[in-house]
Amino acid sequence: MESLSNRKKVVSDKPMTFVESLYLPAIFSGMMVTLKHMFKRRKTIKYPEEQRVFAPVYRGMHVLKRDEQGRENCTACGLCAVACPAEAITMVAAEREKGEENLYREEKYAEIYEINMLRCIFCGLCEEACPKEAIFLTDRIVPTEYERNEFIYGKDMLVEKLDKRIDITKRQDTGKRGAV
Amino acid sequence: MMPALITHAEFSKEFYLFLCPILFTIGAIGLMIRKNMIVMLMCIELMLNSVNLLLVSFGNFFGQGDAHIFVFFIVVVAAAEATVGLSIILMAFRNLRSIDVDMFKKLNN
Amino acid sequence: MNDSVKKSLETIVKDKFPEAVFDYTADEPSFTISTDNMHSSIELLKSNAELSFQYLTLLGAIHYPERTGEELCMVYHLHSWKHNQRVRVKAYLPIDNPCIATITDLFIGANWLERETYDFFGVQFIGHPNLKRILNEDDMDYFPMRKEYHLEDGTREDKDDRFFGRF
Amino acid sequence: MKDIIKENTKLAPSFFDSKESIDGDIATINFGPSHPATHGIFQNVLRVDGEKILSSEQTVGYIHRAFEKLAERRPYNQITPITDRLNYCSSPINNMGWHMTVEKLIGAEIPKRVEYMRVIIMELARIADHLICNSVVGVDTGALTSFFYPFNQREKIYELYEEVCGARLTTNIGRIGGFERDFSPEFHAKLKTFLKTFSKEFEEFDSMLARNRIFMDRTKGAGPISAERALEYSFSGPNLRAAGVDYDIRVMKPYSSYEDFDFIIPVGVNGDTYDRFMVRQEEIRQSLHIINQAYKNLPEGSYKGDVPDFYLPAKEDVYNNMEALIYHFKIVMGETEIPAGEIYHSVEGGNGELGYYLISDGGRTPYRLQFRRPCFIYYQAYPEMITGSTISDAVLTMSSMNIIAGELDA
Amino acid sequence: MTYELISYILGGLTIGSALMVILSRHPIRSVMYLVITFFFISGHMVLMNAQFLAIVNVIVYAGAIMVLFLFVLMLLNLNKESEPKMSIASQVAAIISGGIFLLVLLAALSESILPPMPQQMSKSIADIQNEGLVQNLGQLLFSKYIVPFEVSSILFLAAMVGSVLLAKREKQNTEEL
Amino acid sequence: MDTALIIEKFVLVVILFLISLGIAAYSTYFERKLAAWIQDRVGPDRAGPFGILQPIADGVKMFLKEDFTPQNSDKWLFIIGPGIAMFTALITSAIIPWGPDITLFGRTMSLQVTDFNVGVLYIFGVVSIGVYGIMIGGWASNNKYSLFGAIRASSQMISYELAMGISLITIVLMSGSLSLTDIVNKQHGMDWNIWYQPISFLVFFICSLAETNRAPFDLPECESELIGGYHTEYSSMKLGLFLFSEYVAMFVSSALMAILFFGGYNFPGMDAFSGNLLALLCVVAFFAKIFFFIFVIMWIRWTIPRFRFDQLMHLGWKTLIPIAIINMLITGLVIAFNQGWF
Amino acid sequence: MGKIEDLEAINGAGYQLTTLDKAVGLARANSMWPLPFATSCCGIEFMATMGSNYDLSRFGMERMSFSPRQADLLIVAGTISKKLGPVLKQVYEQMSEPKWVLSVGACASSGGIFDTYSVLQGIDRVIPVDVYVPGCPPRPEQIIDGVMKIHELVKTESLRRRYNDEYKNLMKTYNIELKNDE
Repeated sequence: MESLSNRKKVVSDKPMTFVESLYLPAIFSGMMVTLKHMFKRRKTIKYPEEQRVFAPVYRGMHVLKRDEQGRENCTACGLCAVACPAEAITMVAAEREKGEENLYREEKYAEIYEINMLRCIFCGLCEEACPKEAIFLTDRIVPTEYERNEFIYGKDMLVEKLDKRIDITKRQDTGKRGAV
Repeated sequence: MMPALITHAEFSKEFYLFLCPILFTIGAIGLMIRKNMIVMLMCIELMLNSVNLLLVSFGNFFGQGDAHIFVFFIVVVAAAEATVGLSIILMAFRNLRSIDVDMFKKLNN
Repeated sequence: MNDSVKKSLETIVKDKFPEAVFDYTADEPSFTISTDNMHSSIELLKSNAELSFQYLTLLGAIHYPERTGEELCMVYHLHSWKHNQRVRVKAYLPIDNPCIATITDLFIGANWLERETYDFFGVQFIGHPNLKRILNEDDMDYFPMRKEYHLEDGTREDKDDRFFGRF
Repeated sequence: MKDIIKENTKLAPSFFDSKESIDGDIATINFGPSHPATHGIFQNVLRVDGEKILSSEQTVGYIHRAFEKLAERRPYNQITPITDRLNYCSSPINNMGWHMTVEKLIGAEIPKRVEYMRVIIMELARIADHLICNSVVGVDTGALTSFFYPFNQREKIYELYEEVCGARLTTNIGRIGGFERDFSPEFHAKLKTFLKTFSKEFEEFDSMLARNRIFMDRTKGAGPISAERALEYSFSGPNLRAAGVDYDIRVMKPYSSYEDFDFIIPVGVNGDTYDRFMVRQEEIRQSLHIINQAYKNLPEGSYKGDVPDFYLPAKEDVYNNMEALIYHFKIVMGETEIPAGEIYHSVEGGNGELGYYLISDGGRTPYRLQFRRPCFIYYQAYPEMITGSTISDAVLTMSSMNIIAGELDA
Repeated sequence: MTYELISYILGGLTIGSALMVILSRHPIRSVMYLVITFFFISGHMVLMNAQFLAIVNVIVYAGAIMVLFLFVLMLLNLNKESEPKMSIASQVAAIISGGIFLLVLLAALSESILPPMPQQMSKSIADIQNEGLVQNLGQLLFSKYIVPFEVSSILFLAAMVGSVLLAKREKQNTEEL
Repeated sequence: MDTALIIEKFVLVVILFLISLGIAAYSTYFERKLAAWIQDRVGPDRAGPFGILQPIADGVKMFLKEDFTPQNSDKWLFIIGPGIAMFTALITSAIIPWGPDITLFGRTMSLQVTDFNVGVLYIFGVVSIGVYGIMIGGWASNNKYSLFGAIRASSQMISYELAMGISLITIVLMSGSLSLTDIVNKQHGMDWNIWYQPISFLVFFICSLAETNRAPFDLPECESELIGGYHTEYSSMKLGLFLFSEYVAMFVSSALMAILFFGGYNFPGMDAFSGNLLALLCVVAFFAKIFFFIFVIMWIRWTIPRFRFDQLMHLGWKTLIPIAIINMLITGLVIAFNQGWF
Repeated sequence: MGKIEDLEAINGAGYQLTTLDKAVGLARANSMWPLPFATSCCGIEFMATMGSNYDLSRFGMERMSFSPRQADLLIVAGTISKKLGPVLKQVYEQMSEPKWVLSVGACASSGGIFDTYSVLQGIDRVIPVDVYVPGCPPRPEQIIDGVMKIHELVKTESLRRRYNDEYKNLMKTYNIELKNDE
């Protein structure tokens, strides 16, 4: 067949030379390569003891953010649930009562907010869909469990604790849309 | 050098005069009662081996190396015989799909 | 797109199959042809020296439930090495009797694609050497890609559709 | 329990079947579904005479996941994660192929910088894909170490993906209209080191196998296919090029500015395993060459195009600008204006021509989305390629064809 | 005395395993028992200081011939039931005739118990002890028996050619399959 | 026969047995570590310090694993298969001279279980029955993959035995004895056979790789094709015996290579020592050689691809045997010439 | 469903692990030979776990047992379709005791993104699962986490686990016969 692109180059027609046909030279050179590797630095990261540094934008376990005053950002608009290709997010919205202004930022809030971590594919579409900067994916990994129902993370697992704020500024900075 | 285990004085040739015929007979009976050609061939090997043993014992008793040489040649012949025999069986199996001796009657037709 | 190729394509096909309807609105030229002439038109496209659409890129079906009488649409994508040009050939089949001649005699590679189309849409390819389900289990009793069938597996327990009126 | 797995389903025979079925010289071997050589899950029932294969019968569909049906039920933005799982060895190519298809449908203008960025990511993905294929060929010939050296390089590519999108394998990288963010400084640093070190370590891997006589003897003549036959089977990608046809979408139908780059198309002669191996090795070098060019000439500009119907507005705008908020909602809910029409767009995937045949009726989801899955099309030639050769050859042919079960079974 | 005891025990085992050869229904088991029998016979040979022959016996019989048998049995892959049983009558007849044969053999061999003691022979005891050793065998083989030795190699060649010819499948046969 | 001799030999046998098993066990550990080093990894490091308890963990686990016997298999043969494999791997060590005589408790003891005067032939005998274990095990599993593995193993081992034997004839010609002790004693100091017979060594080395089923000749169990080959259906300690016997065989064949070509326990400058010190140093030198060969065999495994079955047969019959025969003829001619036959 | 034994229940019922149990558990935990039932994406990530950077061999797990008879740990990585379900079950049945199952990734554990007519919504419908690893695909760190969870399970399990009633009942719910019963 004639060339379609005029850019072709045959790469596999080099005949075997006599030296190559003796088996041993190639074997020795291969063995030298492996010998060299024997004295190289090990690449292994001994996981539980050493942790690999994740990229700041890594898409791991979710967090529901609170604002500076400690109020939950989420307004239960449901965009994240709609945007989720795995249909892993479930939420029930509730109206904010009087006296709860220090708990929830908007008038509506999510009474129940559940992510099925076993369904979740960590695509990050919920984070993008959120108009209130409430849900973020962090560089923490979701732990493994023995039971399947332990993976339905409610608000107790997802909302960041007031005393243990999760810093996602780095992720936001790197991932900020519009910042050319 | 390994010490000889049995010196002449201790050697009981009569024992081998009994043992070898018994082995030989077992081989012969096997040849008669089995129908699987491979097992039959194996019985022949057993018979040959009993003869070997007898020859070795006689050679040892009489101090004649020639007996050993005979055994050597018997082994050679047995090896050749086994190869040819097995290839015949293999071919018969290909054609008859069986290694039963009775199937060879088919060859008559 | 090269206009001369387009023109010669249209003349050659129209010459043999006057009923072919050409359409240039999409990204590639495409024409619709009757089911009976599908095989011969593809043969023409392949064997005609001027066109030489000798590479089967893709074939598949589309289900349009609202088009009564021609619910299923078979689409063949052919590629021409000579012109570096693709063409799309379509034929509409009724869903009650979705039969079309196989093109495995022209392109061996169509074999599995046709089996897949049968598997998904139930299109019967007449003359296909081995027309049985390929991706799904053999004893499946429906054709899942037709629009009326559900995507979801009924056994999923952890989903609650009440909240946002999922589709 | 019973309704999930039909009890009367004929058990797909696994490899634990007794030898009673051997009839004289001819044995039937179940090669799969769970066999180490089937990377992924599919089954071949081989009839063998000794080690020689007389015939082969394939069963596929063991991980059929209904991609096409799924795509009909998901909005355009949510299809990107699905394409990740087609050929999961090179998911960025799949992602970007899909983005380009949609961009073609809506006629979006994409800045040159985005295209170059895409080229860099796609070529990294191609390297990753070919590395895994060739390392597995090495493993199947018995050189176990040749699995680890390429995989270390792959790990570096994973890190690069991670810097861009935050995931390693199923990347969901980029968005319709561009990227979700610009290349970070860490990415630039890592890419520079990668470009510097990759070649040397790759040649080390190459030197262990490519001219080793044992490897050459094993792979030469294993699973050959002629160019004519390959074209009848609609082969594409490296497997077609190994048979000697220089059909490459990047050159034939350039997309994403591939016409700007200078690279050659490596081809083989006999279409056997060695040719496939060598073609992939050379393509890795060419991809590296392309990345170098693209990175050197990376234009300044925005990392996203002007695609208001799909690309979500910036978060600040959503806060401060009512219009942006409405758009945001519309995009997420999938209610933006999408033209009706049909598009076929193909990219040169890791395995060959990866095509997207998209029919839109203007609705929230595609009306029909068909994937041209190169694996699925060329895997049907497998029985023909292995008939008459030995079991070892069959294993090698399988791995050198790079059958990805996710792509095969859709 | 120890050696006699050992040889008696070995002899019993030999007969037992030889019986198992013909009694086991399954041919592969027969092969295994025969291999064991050969080992016992080699053991006897070692006891009689014929080490070379003992090892040759193991190498040739157990290591080559029986492997060949096993190989053929595996390739044919016969099921256990494939061998038809003989009628009881013919089995009994075979055993009786075998027994008579044994009696005849024993009678004939008992005549052969001759009393030529080694002292009457010209060789010393040390010589006799080394009779089975490889040096002496080599000397004999390459002097007195050089012609048979060479002829045996021709026999091997003939056997090899013959078996290859026999076992080779005809061309058209293969195409049929 | 004196009782002291029996006790002495018994103790020696037990020690050898333990050493063989110990070395085999730790070869598995070493192989894993070596593979890891070659592949830029760290290897087992969580079972005990540096993972040195790994072989013990493996052993305990295997002992307590469910012992599975497949249906319709020949139970008797299924059980004795691994037994034969282990047995044949172990008994070769009986005739290996581990060192010169030592004097302990006023007795001169030889560090060899027995000096068999047809030692080289004995090796062949053992090697030739070694194939039974794999064949029987593979056949009795009643599995096609096992059967394929068994057939591959047996034809491979039978074929390579020939070349191995012919390559050894040169050594026998040079030392004029079939006894391993004589062969070792001929190679005093640095006067090793390898200097005279490099080709023989190469052939022997390749053949012993094939006989022990090590890469690149590990076709009987090659994972990517036959899953586990002959031991596919084995679990528990029966599998353990199969895997273990491979390592024991590797140890023994390394010892044989050291004896036949690298002077056994001889080492340069050994004349400066005498008595028990000499014996000790000799044993150390011998084991150093053995470990070197074990290392090389493993190193090869983790570097090069394996052969295809027909290529393996071609290599054996069409390359190695002719080379070995030509080498043997040349050696014979040279020896005849040296002895003034011409 | 899922965990083979409830550890609390075993210990709470006055069943104490003996020293032997502990030693054996330790040995088993350090020598788990995995059977990778890798079907798709997670399989590639599992290969990455085996690779130099994560190195599963540190746990004594680098010897892949493709034969179920020899494997201790079934690692199901990737989508299991309904067509493949019986095969998976067969492989599980072929494994010899003691055996554990690690379900890697969203698809194997729950069907994940593929809530479709052809995909099994979690392999725990076919075989009992000990540990679930979330992620699509999980990072190698997560897979190692899962493996270490399995180790914990193994270390605290009694030698006689397959003879206790709970285990037998569990197997009965899956219609898996216990063979070689002593």
